[in-house]
Amino acid sequence: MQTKAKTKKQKNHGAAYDIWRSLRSNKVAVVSMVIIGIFVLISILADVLFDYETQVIAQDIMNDLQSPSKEHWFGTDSLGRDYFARMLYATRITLIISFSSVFIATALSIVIGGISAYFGGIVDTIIMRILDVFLAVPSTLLIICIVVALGNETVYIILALVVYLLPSLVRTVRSELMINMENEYVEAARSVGAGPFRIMLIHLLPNSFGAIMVRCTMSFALCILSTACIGYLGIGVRAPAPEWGRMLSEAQEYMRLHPYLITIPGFFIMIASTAFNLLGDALQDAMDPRLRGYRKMKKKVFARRKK
Amino acid sequence: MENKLLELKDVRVKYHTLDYDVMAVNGVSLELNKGESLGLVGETGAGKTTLALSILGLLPKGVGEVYEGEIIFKGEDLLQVPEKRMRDIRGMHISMIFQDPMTSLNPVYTVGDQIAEVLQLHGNKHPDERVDEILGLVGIDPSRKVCYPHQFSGGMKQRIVIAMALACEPDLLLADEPTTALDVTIQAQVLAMIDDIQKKLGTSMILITHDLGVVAETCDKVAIMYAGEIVEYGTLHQVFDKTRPHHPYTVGLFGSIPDLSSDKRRLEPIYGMTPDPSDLPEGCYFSPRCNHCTELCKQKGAAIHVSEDGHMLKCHLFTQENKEAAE
Amino acid sequence: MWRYILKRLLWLIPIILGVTLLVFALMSLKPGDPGRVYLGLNATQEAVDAYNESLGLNDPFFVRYFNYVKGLIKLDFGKSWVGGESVNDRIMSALPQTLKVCVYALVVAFITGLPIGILSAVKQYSLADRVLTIIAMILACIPVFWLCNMAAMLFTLKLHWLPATGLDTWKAYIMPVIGTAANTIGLTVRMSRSSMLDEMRKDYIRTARAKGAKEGSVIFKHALRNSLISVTTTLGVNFSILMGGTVFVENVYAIQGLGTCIVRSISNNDVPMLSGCVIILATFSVIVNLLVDLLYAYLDPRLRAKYVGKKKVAKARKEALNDAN
Amino acid sequence: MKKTMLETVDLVKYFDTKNGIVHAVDHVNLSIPEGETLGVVGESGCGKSTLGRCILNLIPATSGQILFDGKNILERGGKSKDFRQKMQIIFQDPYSSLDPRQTVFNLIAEPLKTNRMGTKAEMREKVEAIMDTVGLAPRLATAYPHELDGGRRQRIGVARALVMDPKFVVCDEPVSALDVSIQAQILNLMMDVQEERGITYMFITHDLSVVKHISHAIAVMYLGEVVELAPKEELFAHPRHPYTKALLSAVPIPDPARRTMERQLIKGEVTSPVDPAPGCRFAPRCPYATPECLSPSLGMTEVGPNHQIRCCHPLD
Repeated sequence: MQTKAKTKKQKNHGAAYDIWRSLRSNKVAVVSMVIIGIFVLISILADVLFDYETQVIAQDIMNDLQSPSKEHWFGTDSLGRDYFARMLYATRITLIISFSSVFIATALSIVIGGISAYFGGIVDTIIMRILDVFLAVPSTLLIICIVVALGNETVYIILALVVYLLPSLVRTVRSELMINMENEYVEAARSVGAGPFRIMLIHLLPNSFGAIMVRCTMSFALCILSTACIGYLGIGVRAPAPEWGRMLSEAQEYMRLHPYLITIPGFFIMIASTAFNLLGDALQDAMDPRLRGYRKMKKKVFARRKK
Repeated sequence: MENKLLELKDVRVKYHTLDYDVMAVNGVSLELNKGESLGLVGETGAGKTTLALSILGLLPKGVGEVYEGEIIFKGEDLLQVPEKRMRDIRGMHISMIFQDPMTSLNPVYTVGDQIAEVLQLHGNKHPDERVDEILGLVGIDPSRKVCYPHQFSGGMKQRIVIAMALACEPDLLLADEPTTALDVTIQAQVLAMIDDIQKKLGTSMILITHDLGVVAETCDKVAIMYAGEIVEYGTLHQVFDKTRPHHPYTVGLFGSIPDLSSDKRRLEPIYGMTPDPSDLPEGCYFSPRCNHCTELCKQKGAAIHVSEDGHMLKCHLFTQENKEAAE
Repeated sequence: MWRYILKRLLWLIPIILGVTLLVFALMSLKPGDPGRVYLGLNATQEAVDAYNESLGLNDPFFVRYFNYVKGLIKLDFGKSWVGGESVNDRIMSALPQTLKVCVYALVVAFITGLPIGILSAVKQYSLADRVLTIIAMILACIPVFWLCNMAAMLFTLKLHWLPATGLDTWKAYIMPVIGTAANTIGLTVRMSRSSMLDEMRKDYIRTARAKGAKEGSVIFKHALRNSLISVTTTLGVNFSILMGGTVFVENVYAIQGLGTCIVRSISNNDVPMLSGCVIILATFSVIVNLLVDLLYAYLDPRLRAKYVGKKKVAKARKEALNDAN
Repeated sequence: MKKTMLETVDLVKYFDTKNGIVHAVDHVNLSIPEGETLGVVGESGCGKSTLGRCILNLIPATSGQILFDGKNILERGGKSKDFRQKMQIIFQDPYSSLDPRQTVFNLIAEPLKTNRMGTKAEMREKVEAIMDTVGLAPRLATAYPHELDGGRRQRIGVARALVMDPKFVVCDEPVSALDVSIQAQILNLMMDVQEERGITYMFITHDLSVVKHISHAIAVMYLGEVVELAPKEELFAHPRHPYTKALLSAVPIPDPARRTMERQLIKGEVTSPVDPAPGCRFAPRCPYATPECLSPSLGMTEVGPNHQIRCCHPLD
């Protein structure tokens, strides 16, 4: 008992280490991190395993709609392309689109949210009212409108996702900053003459970082779902590039005889977005000091209840 | 002793957390007679609130646990009674006032409903009259019973909380820092009111506080708590009498408060800080901070020393063992 | 209270104007040649130009926007570029189907989601809680179109229990309503669980226990009422999500609602139809959000309390919380 | 006669809110001689914290003058780093006033860093010296605040205020959040530092016993106004304002012998500082109030050497 307490006192790690420790002890978090890791690995290795020109987009009508076999693990689609290869490449495309959108949206939201929170007053009001308009349009419809208007280049899809993510991310950043601004340490920094930039960069952002990361992780899930949605409507990533939503909608015709053709991409979409959301959840728990270590406590509680 | 209302025998409580157990209360024995009020004094983390929650059986489930001892209330061991009986006791025979009046009322019910609830729970089918009566007693216009908590100031809310606690005329009132969140003038009003009602109803009270002044104003008996133990226990006059021998911690506490009536320029604080209850020192828990610390103190905790007039001290300065060791 | 309602009602106007401007601006970015679409490939260029001119497409942007809004005030959404059909008629016939499905789905989501969330919170740390929270998360993440397809495959193609299309019998409603509600059920479970847990940690719960209240009464009388208030605030956001979901559900089950209309106008490049449908759905979402806010004000006795200074922070926190779900 | 370190002349701070104008600080005239401590006491909402923040220009004052060493700091827009360096503040809450993401060293060095004072080595030296002064072990330099207890955290707060070698420090309830034994340690520390460095304090608190202990003169505030200003001994021996009297008699004294003494309780609670009625603001609760108390011409009157009150019925 005493040695434990001593080790506790010896470490001077920052909050990041505590969060990592908490995540590691959380089974759900570990599983979702592993799943995300596999998806990332898949998208990196896609090139090594299959050749894009010949195996992913080249049509082979002779071998259409084959059932899963050793040669084609997930069978082939209506144009005779290997479904497994297409799934792997689709993973890569989805992840690239999601990552770029989340990255851009987060960077922008920190700037906009920061301006809004720090200056307050009329600037804040104007920014918030504009965001209200964007939030008023149901999100799916907003993305549809943007992609329909601009066309389905990958850049425009990313733009649409950024516009979709931005309002809620800005609100998160703003509210986090405002909550932290209530803390006396901000006033303490001002009392020694720190300017707005120093306060923002040294004090407010690092303290809000955790909550922003949680929203970022969850935004990944939203991006994956939305990319699939517009793909399903046929206005997503351009054919012949493989994309989960589009593959699913193309397979609809054949679902009576080849149900796996729609089952597989749907399953991928679901697993990917669930994994990101669960990780976001776990991250949030890990950052909540009230819940820190609740996993172990729970075990103890169980042990006692059984008694 | 028929007069005895509550008796704690060697109560020990611990909390289970991530890596270690927090020893919150380490062997507390107390007696309280009818109509008496006891001041439980100690600093943050001394285990005062935990002790009160254990008496009511309200420790967080699965986390906090009374692992030893007895809590005998009117001849019943509260640690053994079934939950249903415990519910009857809560609010009816023992009630509690919490520290923060801002959060201890439910924001979506009127205060009248909340006071009526405790009466209804304990068998009063038509509580309206009693609600008016009790509100009058705590100095709030009964017509305001239809208001919601947010419409009252902090002092008023604490009065309402007190009204709720006293509605069923309980035998024992546990008041956990009832005035700490209030301003001095309001604190004086609320304390005077508690004193007044307590006399009218003949309620016993355990007043938990860190303020020796509040104790001096309201209590008959005083217990000083340190690291989950009662280190000194006696009547108000015994504990506050500077000419008597005291526990070094009590001396330190009195030395730490700037006194309105004296002109000392320097305070005589206790150095160091209260021990981490998950990592208590060997021997006497106060030994690392004590000026009179001996080898014996570092090895084992002191036995209880009771003087002829019932003044209890838990310190080696007064035990036989220490005297023998010195010789 | 009345002043508050009036203020909120007036606030609808700029929001709806903003939404129309947003949609209109986006649509005017779209390269399109309605004359060619309407008149076919064989028509002469002059005829096409004349047709476009008659639609006012060559006017400057703000003139066109002004005309469009003028039409909207008279509840006239213009004419479809495909077939020249009045957008109004189309929307009027499609709207009831969509609204019916959405409202039923909202009801279903709350009736199922709330009790599950509360159960999960009350039994925190139990096996049931863990399983339920993960199921809720999966439900919240499931792609609607996939779920609908899978359901159709199972219940229509394999089991022949439910009709595949339309909304003609009560049985036909089952799959579309549940499909639309699926995400929202997941979100509601999560929301009601977390708000319930929040409330259970508060001091007044301890007060209620100290009064001698039964555990059931502590949960249902004290905690539930407070957490219901915060769950109410998510009704609006959820309705908006439901409306987005109908696009896919209607498409799969061939329901002649606004969703189908939107999908068709995307493939037809039918700008007025698409704008009309989006604006109508957005307007409904704004109105439902307004109603939810009013309901919230009615339920929470604290709303009229003036938290000087802290109010803005509290509001920002509430909004961010809403978005997170 | 010592020279005056800080003086406020008709200092006013009003907050415009939806409900009306909050008179947080209303025509406050105070002066603090060099090396002494002025205690400011009052209940919550009396504007004492706002007063402290106004003096440091953390909140811009509505009107009035703040003379620091004879110069009006408001005239220069208060942006001048000179004043910032010579005037510091210690905050109440040792938990929220320290940025949880910074190490103890960074927290104490922050004033030096923001003002670009000296090289890294000089900074290190200064920080180490000040940590020694306030009694923080050098090994704690790399610790994070959440690893420390309240007493040590508040020592960081003191160190941060002292590292710039200030002449004047506003202490905003620096010991209210601490346990009594720790509170005494911090109070002793602050008094030692004052003796060594000749710092002038403005000590804001609600705790009368603490203020008596540390101050030379005391100002009692009620709803934004100073109602009584007197040297410490004078104020406690002969309070002349009914509010001061009530405040003093409300403090529980840890002496059972005094218990039987009749207490003078005042009725009611502090009224709202929003658009207060003219005249004496304490009148609604005052046992001596008469109609003339509501005349708007009430000002501070001299009732003894250095003893001023704002009342038309001074007590004997």
